[in-house]
Amino acid sequence: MKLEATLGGRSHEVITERREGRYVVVVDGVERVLDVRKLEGDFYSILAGGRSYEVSVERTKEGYEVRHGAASRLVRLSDPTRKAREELLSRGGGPERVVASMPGKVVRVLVSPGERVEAGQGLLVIEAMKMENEIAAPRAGAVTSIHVEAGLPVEAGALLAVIAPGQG
Amino acid sequence: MKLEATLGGRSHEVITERREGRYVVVVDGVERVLDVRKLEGDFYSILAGGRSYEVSVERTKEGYEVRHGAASRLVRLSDPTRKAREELLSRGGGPERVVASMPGKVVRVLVSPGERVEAGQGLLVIEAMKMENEIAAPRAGAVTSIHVEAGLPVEAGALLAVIAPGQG
Amino acid sequence: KILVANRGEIAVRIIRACHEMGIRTVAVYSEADREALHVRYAHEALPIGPAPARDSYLRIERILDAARRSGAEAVHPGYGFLAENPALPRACRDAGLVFIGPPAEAMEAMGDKVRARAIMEAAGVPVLPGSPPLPPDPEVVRGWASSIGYPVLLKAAAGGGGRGMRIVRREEELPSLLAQARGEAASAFGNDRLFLEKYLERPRHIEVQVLADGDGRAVHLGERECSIQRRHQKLVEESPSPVVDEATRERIGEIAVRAARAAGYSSAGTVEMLRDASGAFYFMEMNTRLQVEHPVTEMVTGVDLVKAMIEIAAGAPLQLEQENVVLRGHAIECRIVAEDPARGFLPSPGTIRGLRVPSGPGIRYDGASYVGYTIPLEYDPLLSKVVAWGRDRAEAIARMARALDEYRVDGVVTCVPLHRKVLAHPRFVAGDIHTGFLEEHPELLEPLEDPWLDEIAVAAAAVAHLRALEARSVQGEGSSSGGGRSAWKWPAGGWKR
Amino acid sequence: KILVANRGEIAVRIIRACHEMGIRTVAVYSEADREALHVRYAHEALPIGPAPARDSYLRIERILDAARRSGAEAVHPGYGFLAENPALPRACRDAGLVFIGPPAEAMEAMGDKVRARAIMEAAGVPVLPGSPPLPPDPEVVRGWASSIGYPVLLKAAAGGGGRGMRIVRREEELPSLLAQARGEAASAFGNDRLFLEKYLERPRHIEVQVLADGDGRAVHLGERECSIQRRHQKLVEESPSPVVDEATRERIGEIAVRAARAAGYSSAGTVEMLRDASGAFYFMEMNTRLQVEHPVTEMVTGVDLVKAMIEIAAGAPLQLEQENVVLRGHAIECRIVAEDPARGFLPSPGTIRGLRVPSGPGIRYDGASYVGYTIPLEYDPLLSKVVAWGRDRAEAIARMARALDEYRVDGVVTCVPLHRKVLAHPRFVAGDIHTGFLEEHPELLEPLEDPWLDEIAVAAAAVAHLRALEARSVQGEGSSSGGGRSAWKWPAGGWKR
Repeated sequence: MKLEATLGGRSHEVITERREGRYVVVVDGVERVLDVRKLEGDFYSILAGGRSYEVSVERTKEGYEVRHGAASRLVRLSDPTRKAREELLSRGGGPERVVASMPGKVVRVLVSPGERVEAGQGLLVIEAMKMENEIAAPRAGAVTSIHVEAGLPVEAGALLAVIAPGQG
Repeated sequence: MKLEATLGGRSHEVITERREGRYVVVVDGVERVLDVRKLEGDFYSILAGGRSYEVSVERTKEGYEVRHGAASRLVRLSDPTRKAREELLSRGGGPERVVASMPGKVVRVLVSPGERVEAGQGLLVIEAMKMENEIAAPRAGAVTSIHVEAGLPVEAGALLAVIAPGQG
Repeated sequence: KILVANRGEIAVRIIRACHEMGIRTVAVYSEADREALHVRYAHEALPIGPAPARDSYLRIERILDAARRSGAEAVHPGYGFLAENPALPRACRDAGLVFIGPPAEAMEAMGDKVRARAIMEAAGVPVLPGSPPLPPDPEVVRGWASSIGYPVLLKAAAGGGGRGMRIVRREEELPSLLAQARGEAASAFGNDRLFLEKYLERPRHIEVQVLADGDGRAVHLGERECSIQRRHQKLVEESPSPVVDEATRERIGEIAVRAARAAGYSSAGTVEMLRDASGAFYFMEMNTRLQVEHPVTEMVTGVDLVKAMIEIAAGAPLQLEQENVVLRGHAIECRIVAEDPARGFLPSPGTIRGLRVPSGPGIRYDGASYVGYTIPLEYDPLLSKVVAWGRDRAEAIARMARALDEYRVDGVVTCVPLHRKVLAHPRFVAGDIHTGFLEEHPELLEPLEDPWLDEIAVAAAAVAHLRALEARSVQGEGSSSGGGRSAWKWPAGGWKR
Repeated sequence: KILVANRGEIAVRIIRACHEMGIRTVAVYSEADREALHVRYAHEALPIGPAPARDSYLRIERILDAARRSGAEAVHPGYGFLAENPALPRACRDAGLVFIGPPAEAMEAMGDKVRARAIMEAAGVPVLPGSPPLPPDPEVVRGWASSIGYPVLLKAAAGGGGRGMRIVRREEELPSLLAQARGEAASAFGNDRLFLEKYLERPRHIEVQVLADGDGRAVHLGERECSIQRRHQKLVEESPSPVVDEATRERIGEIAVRAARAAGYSSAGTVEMLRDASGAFYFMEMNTRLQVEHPVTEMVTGVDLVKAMIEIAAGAPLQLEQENVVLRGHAIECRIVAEDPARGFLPSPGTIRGLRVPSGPGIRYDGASYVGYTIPLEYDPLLSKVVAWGRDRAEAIARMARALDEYRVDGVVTCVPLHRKVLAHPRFVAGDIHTGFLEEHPELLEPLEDPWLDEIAVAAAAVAHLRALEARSVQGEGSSSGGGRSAWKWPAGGWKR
């Protein structure tokens, strides 16, 4: 199987194949033979050329979160043809949707629709786990719409506000 | 559901029923309402009348092994009618089958078929986990048959020998 | 029999102390905590209301009702919730229950940060320049701020733990920060009274643990340095402090004992101080409760502070003499919170899908999680505390780093990588830290470097992906052949589970 | 870079020390250990052969080959396997590798229990009456046994750890016990040479930890009492011993240091002694390796023995001065083995289905298990070591009891209930123990009393049974409706997972 992997903004070509109980993985042309064991939870024990890697791999919405010790990396895998299509869609400076990254309760809304905001300016305050968290504008622009009200709960991923890009 | 429970040689009548998200358990006529949560592994959290019990329940071949802290109890549950039938079968002093309680390797066989043995006398030696373990006769009698050979591995539960009862 | 009026790791820690003393325990739980570990570990457990703390853990009458129903003789409040609310010890007294903590009067005096300052000043304890409680009039507030001189710190009179606290560097910021601080103080403590204090630049937070029995016996148990903070919440604590020598320890210890006596204190308490760059110490506040970071003191002194609190509450005179308090080695605690440092410490609630806790030489782990546990949204995001002891600070740091590499929590994002980076930072290693350390080193929030991970991450993800596809295809085959085993052959040796 | 020539908890423990020191690690593994924790924790891992130890962990040439291939500079043998085989340090020397342990000569001298006795006698260390190595002729053996006087102890000259050891109380028992001991010695050590020693009735096993650097610097780190044994295998160890006061500690410590010097020792070693009822101490043997029970010494002295061994092997002079060795508090270790005490300590291999390790104040856990791990049949059944520290023995016992109540291993039978009973036994609590303690108190093998469990066990089993039936019926419905969700409605609130 041939895929494109993105890690920290860089792309790699990766070919994976199973051979005699092991995995042969070719990353950017370099081949490695891996002895892989899936263990408890998300853990894998991988031996490759005498090296031992205990990693955990979690599939998240964004991709594969690979952890080793206290460190982690997000690896996105995609079919190169499908990726080209997606890139086309996401390119360009359309309106920015601000979504809740955690469930919580809206404590205050700090801006109104139509208002101009700077990048980093507070849009609203969400309380979760006893902490108030200010949600800041990801870019400068005009607030197109606000989708929540103070006092009401929000789910993770809920749309909070939309900001149309602008030069400030 | 009505069952007979055996715990440490004593029998109890137990009636279990689910009612409004809880369990109503009547043991020997005493009713208790249990708030039961099944948690990780074999763990259950049971609240009953203000008391909190963290137990784990494991179904084994012999019955339900219930653990609390470092202690454990084996509870056998049976349908009273079926149990009566089984008791009938096991009653009386038939030949005793000696089975391996663990996998291992037979190191030595100490007796021969036809030989008289005392209760506690060594029948054979099995090595497991670097320790030699002598398997003793569970009762006095005559060795009817030996089913293993020195040098060969045995599985847990494998029949090792049969001893016919006798007055010694 | 002791009722533990708390939840999470601290409830578990108190229950452990009780069980070691042969004392029966009663847990209380909100509707969000039926499956919490403290409920599982206690001998008894009683519900006290809905998930929001104000409807359960902050309701004194429900706590007392649970104590009555269970026949508990004493109440331990832990930290947070009602731990510094003098109404609880009062209500306990009225109900004939022993409160495991200081007398209501001492709590009240120290809980009012303004009164506390006055008492300490009178007792000859050095305090920072500050204001009386602030009236609503913003002009008066502005006046106080100018007379103290910017930067100033807005603090909740009833507070602690960084909530309701704001640094004001310029007069323009004062109105909005004042409003924020008032709002947070009101929601956190039910009291929006604030006061101002001189804000020290790059101070070190150093606090002294005291134990007093209320009959005149009082000792200190050395200091803890808690300068690694984010938003005034401590993240890393250690004992001893790298800048406190034996003579300084005696001096600030003596100040702390004097402060405890001035407050009419009994039980375990902590005198928090700030140390400026010149080495001068200023009283900040006295926390009239067990601290989150008490384990580092326990590991270097060998004293179990929770047991000491219980013994004192039971009327036993303090056995510990000052000369028998000897600090041995060095202990560091990392607070592991379910927050994502890379995204502004965004809370990351969720369900623990996998958990491997650190262990081995020199490691203490205090937590309340288990696989399948869902971290409730309503409470503090503290997941666990990892504490490492070493013969010296370098060994404690090395052990902590090793322990954090072993620690694994799957399902929620934690600040473990941040801790790992702090431990490796040359200034931290040199002991050159202050309360603004994290803000001053934003690179600590970036992903942790790991050459091993870089070389394997892509391959590991690719293999996991291939396996997921294979598993799907096997399942597909399985169901089409009627739920039986699939015809797919796993290669020998490669797939043991 | 260090190669760890071992497996299980001790390999993990050594790897941890290396990582704390910033040293890269190489694990070796047999075919049964591909998924073992030490393989996961090490930086590198190399296979060394089939599951039986004689084909892998006991094969010096394979260990050295792995060292060569990985570029390791030193080898740590752990305990067991090759740890006391002088051929390993010799082979390391020839291969230009550093051996982390004593010189081959010291190992050889002490490994031959007969020579060791002679060296110690010459150095003025008190020894028990005994015999030279026994010839095959049973008449000669009988003669030696009579001249020493029954009871006598048959011991393997090459041995340790209780294997190849038998107590002979009457002359009639001699032939069969001799055969058993020879057989066990041959299979365990590849050497069936035995000797006889006077068997003391109800002695205490007390051993002294020493550290020596081979350049004349040698210190002792206090004693460990290891009198709770079954079949000469230690089960519970503690430091200090309840019967050793400061003066005795100095005296036996001095004997141990003298013994180490007489042996030309360097690295960590242990001088095992027996103490009879009169309080006299006799040299038993010197173990030229790290002991299983080394953590109790680490917890009371604060010294990391594995790191000390590595530093000494690297040629660093011993920094520790005798006056800086101060025992603080009390530590107890319980060895948790996968054996069923109620069934004659029958090995209970299997797969760990559930695991909750003990933690919290004063608890150290050294283990190598995880959920899904299958304990191989081929090796030692030691699952983990739980160590508890307390300010005094009573607190250490209370903490250990609390920790064992929290510890849960599902899937295999362990000796945890036995430990729990030992800790609660009035004679153990009084410190009144000896090596025959377990045999003398067979009631310790009976199930642990627990009034709480008695009142809930039947109900818990009945509920589990009902749930299992319900789950089955739900599954049944599910499959009949085509693999979709069943129509069965879980009652609200009762079923969160």
